[in-house]
Amino acid sequence: MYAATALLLLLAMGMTLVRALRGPTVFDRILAVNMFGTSTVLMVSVVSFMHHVTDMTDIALIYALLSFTGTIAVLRFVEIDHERREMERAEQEREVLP
Amino acid sequence: MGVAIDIILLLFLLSIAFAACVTRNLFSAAMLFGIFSLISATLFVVLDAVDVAMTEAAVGTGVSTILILITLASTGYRVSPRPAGRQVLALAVSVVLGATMVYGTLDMPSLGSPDAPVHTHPIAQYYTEVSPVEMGIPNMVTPLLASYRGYDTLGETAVVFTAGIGVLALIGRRRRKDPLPIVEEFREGGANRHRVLRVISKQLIPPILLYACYVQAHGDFGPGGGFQAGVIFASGLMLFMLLFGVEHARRIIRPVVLEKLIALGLLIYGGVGLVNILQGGAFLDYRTLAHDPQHGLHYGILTIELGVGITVAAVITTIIYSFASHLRDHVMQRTLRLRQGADAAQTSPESGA
Amino acid sequence: MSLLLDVLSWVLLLSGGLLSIVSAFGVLRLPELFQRMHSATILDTLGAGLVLSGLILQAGFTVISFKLFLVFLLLALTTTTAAHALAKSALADGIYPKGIDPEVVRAGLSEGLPGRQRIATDRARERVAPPASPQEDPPPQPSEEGGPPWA
Amino acid sequence: MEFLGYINYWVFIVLMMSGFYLFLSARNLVKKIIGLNLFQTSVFIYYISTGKLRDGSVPIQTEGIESYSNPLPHVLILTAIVVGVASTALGLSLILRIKDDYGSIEEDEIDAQDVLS
Repeated sequence: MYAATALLLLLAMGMTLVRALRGPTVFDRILAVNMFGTSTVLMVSVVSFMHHVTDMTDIALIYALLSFTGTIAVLRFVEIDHERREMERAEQEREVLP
Repeated sequence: MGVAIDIILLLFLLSIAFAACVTRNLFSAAMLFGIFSLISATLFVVLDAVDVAMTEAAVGTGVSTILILITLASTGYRVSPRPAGRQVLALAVSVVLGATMVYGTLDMPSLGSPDAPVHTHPIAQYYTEVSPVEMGIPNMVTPLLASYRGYDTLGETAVVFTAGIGVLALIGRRRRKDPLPIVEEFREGGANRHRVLRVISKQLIPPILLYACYVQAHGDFGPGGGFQAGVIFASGLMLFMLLFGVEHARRIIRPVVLEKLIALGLLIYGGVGLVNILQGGAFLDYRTLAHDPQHGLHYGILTIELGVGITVAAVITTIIYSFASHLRDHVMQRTLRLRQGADAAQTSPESGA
Repeated sequence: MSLLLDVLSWVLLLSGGLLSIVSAFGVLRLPELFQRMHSATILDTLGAGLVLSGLILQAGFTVISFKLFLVFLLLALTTTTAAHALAKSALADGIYPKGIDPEVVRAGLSEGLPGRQRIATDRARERVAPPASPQEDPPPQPSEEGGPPWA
Repeated sequence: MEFLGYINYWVFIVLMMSGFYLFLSARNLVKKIIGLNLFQTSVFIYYISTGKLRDGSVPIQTEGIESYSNPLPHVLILTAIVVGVASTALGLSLILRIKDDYGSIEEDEIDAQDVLS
């Protein structure tokens, strides 16, 4: 039963991976990474029950705590880059104007 | 069943590696690397390496991604296209080398085979059978890390220490003659546009730090130990930095303190060894620490794990601070430059008229 | 009794797995970002909840089930917040949901986001040329134009 | 079925070689670092694979389990991951300094500047 759940989760991970590879925008990739993180948490928990090693839930807990930081980091960098592009655009407009 | 999961995960890894080779866009390569780390951690779980999976989970989710992203933010995301000649040569070299290695694997024992030398060597039996009895610690990785291979771990900690010092020397504290004027918009740094994010994530930071302490202390019984705890602790501080800006984070835990802590951890590690010598034992022979040898071992392992945790946490935090400060300076300089250009353009037509 | 629990947890686990498939399929096939986000949250909340509660039933009343409950709590907290931040960033970056007037979104954004980026852009624009009429917003910039560096 | 046991090794080799290829062919220094990381992770996977024992369990002593996977590779790789991220940070900070001084991180442009000066 755990094996079936694990396989279903793997299938979901595969589809998410395709989305991460295809893009098209950076936000799709972030979405995919985020969702991949969630399915990894579930996967690790299911595998821990499958192997009868319950210590592995610690790893799932770490992912649940930390997978978030990666998402925020990427979002912050997208914003920094967005600001840069806005400024450069303003710069270009200024050059065109006179 | 484990084999099927293993193979599917390996296929995922392959597809990501190919995408990373092909893509011209480093931003997406960096993000794919985040997924790569998630998959490899799952693979480590499937292959029974819980401690390793925990380390990979702690390192891969935040720290390594953010370091590459900061570098990219100041160097640019695009890779310019290039002539094919060099790629063909590189491909040929890789393929030949790979084929040689595949030929080499044919004589290797199959995965998980009990006859493999890794499992038949007496030391493997010693580690799995004698060590829990001798040490009284259920997790076999911890005594192996801290006691049997204590010298090795001391060396690894020293390498982490050296890397931290190196980063500090390269991009660490800049003693500017003329510090940059602070641009008003940057005074409140971090994710200040995301109120919800700030409020919710702020609640998460104490649990992360607390969990790091749990991992640090629980290493004897479950997966965990100094290396993992250090990285998790640093990740908690990193989350704070992302939310409130690096200047604020630097005021909470000052870089000066961190520099002391980097050295302190290694000193604790080496100091335990010295105490052992003073008490008549060998270097890092913890049995001399208490009357009961097993208690001595426990004390020794806990202490050096603490040293490792302090050094790793301080080094990773220092690295992140240095990178983030570098990026902040970079962004502010760019803003100032653009703004000065804009001001100049605004004044020049007037003076012309 | 234990058989009943087993069957219940199996049902929960399998439905969680199936929901994760549904969710991933939506992420793969739906045409635009916001619809994909809607689909992704199925796994983040309901799918995760089902799988984890199935596991909790198996674990019984132990530390493990407490940890799993914590995992569920954290996931429910973090993934939703991340989705919120993601949608906000995407809107600020000029990606709008299909069928919604961009002007409406942008009006909401400029009210709701008094951030430094908007201030910075506005200032930069004002330096370039003061707006002719204060009501007239600058034309919306489609995200394709200029090309984000990662597209 | 026996070849299934080799798949781990082969995938590890392909991963390692794609990292190596990236390292050789890329002229962008960050991409080189990404290649090195790929190489490094593949070595981790190889080590962990060798430690796996069929029907073995996680090396944490538990009631009723006799065979455990070999913990030695786990110890080596556990420390190597943290050392790896620290050394990656060192490499990236070198890249940042190069960017500050040369204004570029493409190998060719850096070389050209060195020749000129």
